[in-house]
Amino acid sequence: MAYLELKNVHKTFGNVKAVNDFTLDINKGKLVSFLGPSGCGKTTTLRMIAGFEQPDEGTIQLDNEDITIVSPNQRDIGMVFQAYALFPNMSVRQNIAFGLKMKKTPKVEIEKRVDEVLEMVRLKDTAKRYPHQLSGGQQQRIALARALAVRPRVLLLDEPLSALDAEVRVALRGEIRRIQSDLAITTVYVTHDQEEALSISDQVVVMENGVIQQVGTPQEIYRAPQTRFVATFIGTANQFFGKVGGESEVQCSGLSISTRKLSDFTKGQEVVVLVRPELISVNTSQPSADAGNIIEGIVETVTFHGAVTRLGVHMNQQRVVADITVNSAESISLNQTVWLSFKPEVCKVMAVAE
Amino acid sequence: MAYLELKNVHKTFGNVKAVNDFTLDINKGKLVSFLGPSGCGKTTTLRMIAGFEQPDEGTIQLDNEDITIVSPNQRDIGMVFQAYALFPNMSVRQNIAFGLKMKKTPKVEIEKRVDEVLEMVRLKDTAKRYPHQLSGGQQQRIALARALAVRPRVLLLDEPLSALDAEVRVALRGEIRRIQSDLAITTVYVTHDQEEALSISDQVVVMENGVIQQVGTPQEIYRAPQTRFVATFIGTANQFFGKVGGESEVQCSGLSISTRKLSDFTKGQEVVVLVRPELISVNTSQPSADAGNIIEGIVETVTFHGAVTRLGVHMNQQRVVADITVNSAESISLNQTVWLSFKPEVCKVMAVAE
Amino acid sequence: MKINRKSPTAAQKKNRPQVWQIILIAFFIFYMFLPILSTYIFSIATRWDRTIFPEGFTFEFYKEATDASYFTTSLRNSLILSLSTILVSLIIIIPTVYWVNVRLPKAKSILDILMILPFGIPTVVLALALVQVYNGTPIGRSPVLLIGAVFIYSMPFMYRPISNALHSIDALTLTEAGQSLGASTLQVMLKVIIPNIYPGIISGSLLVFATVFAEFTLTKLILGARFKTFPLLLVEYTRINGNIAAAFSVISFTIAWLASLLILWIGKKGQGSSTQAPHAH
Amino acid sequence: MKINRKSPTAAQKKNRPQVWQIILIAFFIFYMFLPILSTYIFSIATRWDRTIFPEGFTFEFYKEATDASYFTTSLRNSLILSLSTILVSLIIIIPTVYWVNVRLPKAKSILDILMILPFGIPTVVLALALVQVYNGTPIGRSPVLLIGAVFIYSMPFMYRPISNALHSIDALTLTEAGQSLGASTLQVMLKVIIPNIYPGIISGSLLVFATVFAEFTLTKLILGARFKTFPLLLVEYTRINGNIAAAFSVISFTIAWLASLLILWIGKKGQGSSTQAPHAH
Repeated sequence: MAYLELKNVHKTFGNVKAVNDFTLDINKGKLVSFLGPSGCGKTTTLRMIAGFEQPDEGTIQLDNEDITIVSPNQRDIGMVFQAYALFPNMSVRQNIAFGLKMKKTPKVEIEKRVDEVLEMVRLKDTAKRYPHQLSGGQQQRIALARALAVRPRVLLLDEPLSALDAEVRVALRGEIRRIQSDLAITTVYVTHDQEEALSISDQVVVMENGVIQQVGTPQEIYRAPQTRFVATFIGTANQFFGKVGGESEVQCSGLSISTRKLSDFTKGQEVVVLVRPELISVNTSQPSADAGNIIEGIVETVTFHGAVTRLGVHMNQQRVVADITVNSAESISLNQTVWLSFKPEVCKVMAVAE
Repeated sequence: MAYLELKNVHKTFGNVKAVNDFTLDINKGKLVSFLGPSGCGKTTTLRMIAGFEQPDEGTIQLDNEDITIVSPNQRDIGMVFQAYALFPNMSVRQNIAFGLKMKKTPKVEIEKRVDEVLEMVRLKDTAKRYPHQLSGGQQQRIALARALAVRPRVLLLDEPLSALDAEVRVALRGEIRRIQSDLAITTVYVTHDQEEALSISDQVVVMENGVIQQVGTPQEIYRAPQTRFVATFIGTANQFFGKVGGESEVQCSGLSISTRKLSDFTKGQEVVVLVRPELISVNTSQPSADAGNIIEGIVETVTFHGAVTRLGVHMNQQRVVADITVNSAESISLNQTVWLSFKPEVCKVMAVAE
Repeated sequence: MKINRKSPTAAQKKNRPQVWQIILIAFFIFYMFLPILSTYIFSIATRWDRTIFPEGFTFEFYKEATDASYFTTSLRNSLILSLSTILVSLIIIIPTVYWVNVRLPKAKSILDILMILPFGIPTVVLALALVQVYNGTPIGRSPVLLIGAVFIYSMPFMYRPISNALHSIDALTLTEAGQSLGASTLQVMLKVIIPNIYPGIISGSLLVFATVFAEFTLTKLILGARFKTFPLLLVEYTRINGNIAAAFSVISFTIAWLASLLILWIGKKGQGSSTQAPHAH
Repeated sequence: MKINRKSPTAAQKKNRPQVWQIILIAFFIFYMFLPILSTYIFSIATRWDRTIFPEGFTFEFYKEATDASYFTTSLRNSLILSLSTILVSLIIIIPTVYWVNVRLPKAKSILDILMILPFGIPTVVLALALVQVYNGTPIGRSPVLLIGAVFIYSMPFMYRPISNALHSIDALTLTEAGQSLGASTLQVMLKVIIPNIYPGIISGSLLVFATVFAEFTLTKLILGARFKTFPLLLVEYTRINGNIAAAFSVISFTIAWLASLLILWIGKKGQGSSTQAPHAH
C-alpha cells in the first residue's frame, strides 16, 4: 500500500504542459528523487504535493486521504527550499520553533524538540545565532531541522544543494540521507544533478518535458536505462548508430558490434548501441578475439579526473570515451594507437525512433 | 622563461590578508587553475592580473613587461566572468565585435574574426540573436568568443561554469580546454571545484587563506599532496591519526599501518596516514597477508555513484570509505563484515603539526 | 469527509476579493477617479449647478482656453522649464550614480539619503530662502535660479529609476568586461552602460517632466508673473472661469497620462529584454 | 619605459575628482546649502540688511515663534495629519503590495505605474477638483477629505520602500516556507513578512511624515484657515516677520533632518542584517 499516491496528475501553465499524466506511488519511509533537466516538471510536481500549485486534473493522496485541494498549511508536509528560506528576523532556535508554535505545542515540548533536531543536524551551538551569521551549508541544515521539527508526514526537498559549493554539496547530501534513514521519513527530493540522485535515493523518477521517462532504483536507472534520454542524461554513454544486422549483431558504419540476442528487434531496424565508458577496456596492444568487440583508434584527449582518467579515442569518424583507473593511466599518451574492447553483454541496444 | 610572472604579490582588504606573498611563473600556452575554497584569494589574484585590483606589494610581469599598474584596458588580457557579462543591448555579433571596434580594426577584418570565433565556439547561427535569447551555456560560450576575438595575450576565466547546470558544466569545460589547446593561449582558470581543476589544467595552484599550498600537475596534486589541506580538499582521503612506530610503521589506536620507509620522520612523531578510497580493496573473506594492510570492519553505508559504489566501513571507532567498481558491488550488502586491504606504497604519511 | 472540513478550497480562497483591495479601490474612486471625472465633465458641461447631470455639453471652453492670450506662452514656458531641468538632471545624475555604483558602492546608502532630502524641505521654505539669498544677484528671480531649485526638488525622481536600472544590470561587471576588451571608462559609459539603463533614463525623464510641468509653488514664489507657466495660468483661471480652468486641468491631465503611459510602456519593454536568470526552472 | 607611457596610474586616476562631482557639489551649495544656512542665520540675526555679516545674534525670534498663539495648535494639527496619513497608508499599502508580490507578480508593473500617477497630477488641480466634488457633502472641506487627498499624494513615498523591501526578501519563498510549517497567510504576514520589511516600513513612514508635515497646497486649498498646519503658519508669518518665519523654517528643517537621519540609520541597519548571498567569494 503506497503512502503517497499521485494519480494522472496534469498541470499546464499558459500553453506549456508542465506536468503530463504523472502517476506514481511512493512507499512509506522511502527517499524518492525527481531527476531531470530544467523545465522537465519536477519542481512543479513537488509544488503540487506541497499544495503551492493545484493540479488541473488528477488526485494526490497521502495516507489514504485525498489532499489534492487541501491548503498547504494543513497538509503536514515539510519543505526545504533551494534558497534556504530561513526567516531572517528569527534566531536559529526561533526558526525551528516556528512550526511547533503554529501547532500550539507546549513550551517545554518545543524546547525539547528544537534541541533534538539541532542535535540531529549537528549544529547545537548555533541555536542563538541568526541566519545571516551562518554559512550556506549551515543555513540549509537549519532549514532541514526546521522542516523536521514538526514531524511532517512527508518531507519535500527542492534542489536543496544547488546553491552550495561542491564540497559542501557532497557532505550535506550524506547528512540528508543519514537523517532520512534514521527517521524513516517519506521524502521526495528534486534535483537536476544525476550524481546526487543516484547516490541518495531509494527510487529515482527520471522526467523529461513533463513526462516520466523511467522509475527505478539508482542501479536500475544506471544499468538498465529504458530510453535513450535516460541513458545519456544519467552517466555517460557512448552511442553507436546502426542497423540490426543479425541475431546478435548491429552493423554500424564500417563496424560490426556483437551484442546480446536481439529478440525484440527486426533485422534492418535502426538502432543505437549504448556502452558506458567504464565498461570499455583500453589495451595498448591488440587483444585476443575473446575480449569481445575490439575497436582500434587513436588517443585524442586524456582527461585526469582523480580516481579515473578519461580517454577520448578517435575511431572511424567517431569519438569514443573510455575510463581507465589509476594504475593503467601512466602508460598511455596522446596520439597513441589503442585497442578498445567491450563484451557483448555490456551493450545496451535501443530503437532509434523513440 | 615564464610568460606571466607574479612576484611576491600581496593584497589586503581592511584587515584581511586576501593574498599573501603570491609568487608564480606561468609558461606561454599553458592552462593554469587557481583552486581553493571561497575566500582563499584566488579571484583576487585573478583580478590583479586583469588590472581590476592593484597589489599592495609585488609586481606582475607579462612578456617581460611590468604591468602591475597598467590600466585594465591597456593590458591585452581577455576575461570571462561567472555572470557571463554579455552586453544586453548588443547582438551576439556586436558583442564579439566590441573589442575589435575599440582597437579600430577595419570592418572587413572584424567580420572575418567574428565569424572565426563563432565557428570556434560552434554557435555560428546565433550571430543575430541577443544575449537574453540564449541559454546560460550559450551565453558563456559567446563570452568566451568575445574575449578571444581580440586575440589577447592572456585569457582569464573567473569561475566560468559556476552558474551553469551540471551537464552543461561538464560539456563546456571540455570545449574550453579544446579551444585553449588549439589556440595555445596562456590561460588562468579560477575555480572552487576540484574535479574541474583536475580535468582541465596543465598546472593547478591550490590556495588557502591567501597562501599557495601547492603547485603542480593535476596528477602531482592528486597523487602527491604536500599538505593535509591539499590531500583532503582534492579528492577524498581516509585519515588515520597515529605516531611513528618504526622504520616503516605508524601506530594508530589499536591498529598498526605499514607504510613506505619513513626517513623524514622521527620515532614517536605525531603523523596522519592518508589513503585514497579507490586504492583500498574490499574483500568478502580475509585476504592473505601479502595484500598489505588489512582492516576488518562492518559495512555501514553503500552509496551508488554510477561507475563506482562507495562503501562506508566502520572499524575500530573510525569510518573508512572505499570505492568498488560495478562488478564487485553486487555481492556486498549492509552490515556485512568485510576486510579492507591496501598496500604500504599507497599510504601518504604527513606530520600533523602543519 | 476530511476534505470538506478543510474547505473552502485554496482555489476559491485565491479568487475571493480581499478587504484591503476593496478599501484601496474605494480610495481611488473617492479621491482620484471621481474628482478627475468631474473635472473632465465640468470642462465640457454647459451648466451643472442645478442638476445631478450636466444640462448640456460643449467644446466651447477648450476653444476659449486655447485662445487665451497666455496659453501658448505658458505652455512654451512650462516646456522650457521641464526640458532644461531634465537636461541638467541627466548630465549631473547619470555620471554620479554610475560612479558611486561602480567605484564607491559603500557610498550608495549616503547618496540614497541625499536624494531623499529634497522631500524633507517644504517647497515654500526652499523658495523663500532662495529668493532671499540671491535677491539682487544676477541669478536672483531669474529662470536659472528656478531651474536650479526645480532640479533639486525633482532630483529624487530622476535618481531612483536610474539607480534601480543601474543596480539591475550589474554595472561593475559590465564595466570590467568592457575594460578588458580595451574600452576606456567613457567608452564603457556611452556604449554599454547608457544603452542598458535607457528605460531608467526615460522613466526618470518622464517623472521629472510630469512633476516640473505641474510645479506651482517654486515657480510662483521665485518668478511669479514674470515667467507664467501652465499651472500658474490654471490657478489664475480658477478665479476667472471654472469651466475654462477645468479645460486647462484636462489638458494638464492628458499630458500627465501620456507621460505615465510612456513610463508603463518603457517599463514593460525593459522587463522583456532584461537578462534571464541563469538558474530559471 | 613602457610603463611611463601608460601612466597616469589607475590609482591616481581613481582619486582625481571628476567634473560631475564638482558640478553636483556646486549645485548643492548654491541651491540647498546656502539658502538653508542663510535661513538658520536669519533666524538668529538681529539685523542683516546693511552688512555682509549679521550685526548681532539673538534667540528672541525662537521665543516669539514658540509663543505665537497658533504655534502649538498648528504643530498638533500637522502631527495629527501626518500620523493619520501614515496609519491609513500602512493599512492599505502593506497588504496590497504583499498580495501583488506573492499572488499576482505580473500585476506588479501595473501597480508600479499606479503608484507613480499621483506625481502626474498637479496638487492644485487635485485639490480644486476634490473641493468641487465633495462640496456640501459631509466630508467636504473636512480633515477626512484632506487625509484622503494627502494619502493619495504621499502614496508613492510609502509604496516604494515597502515594495523594495518586499522584493529583497523573496516574499514568496518565505510565505511558502511559513505555510509549509502550518502558518496561515495572516500569521505569515504578521510574524514573518512585516518583521522582515520593517526597515522599509519605517523609511516609508518617515518619508510620508516628511512630505505630509511640509504639505502646503492641498491643506490650504481644501481646508484653509479651518485647520491651520505648520506650513500654513510659516507662510503666514513670512508676511508678518521674516525672522520669526525663518525660526519656523529652522524648526521645520530640524524635524525633516531628524526624519532623514532616522531613514539613513535604519537603511544601514537593514543592510547589515540582510541575508548574505550564497555564492559570496
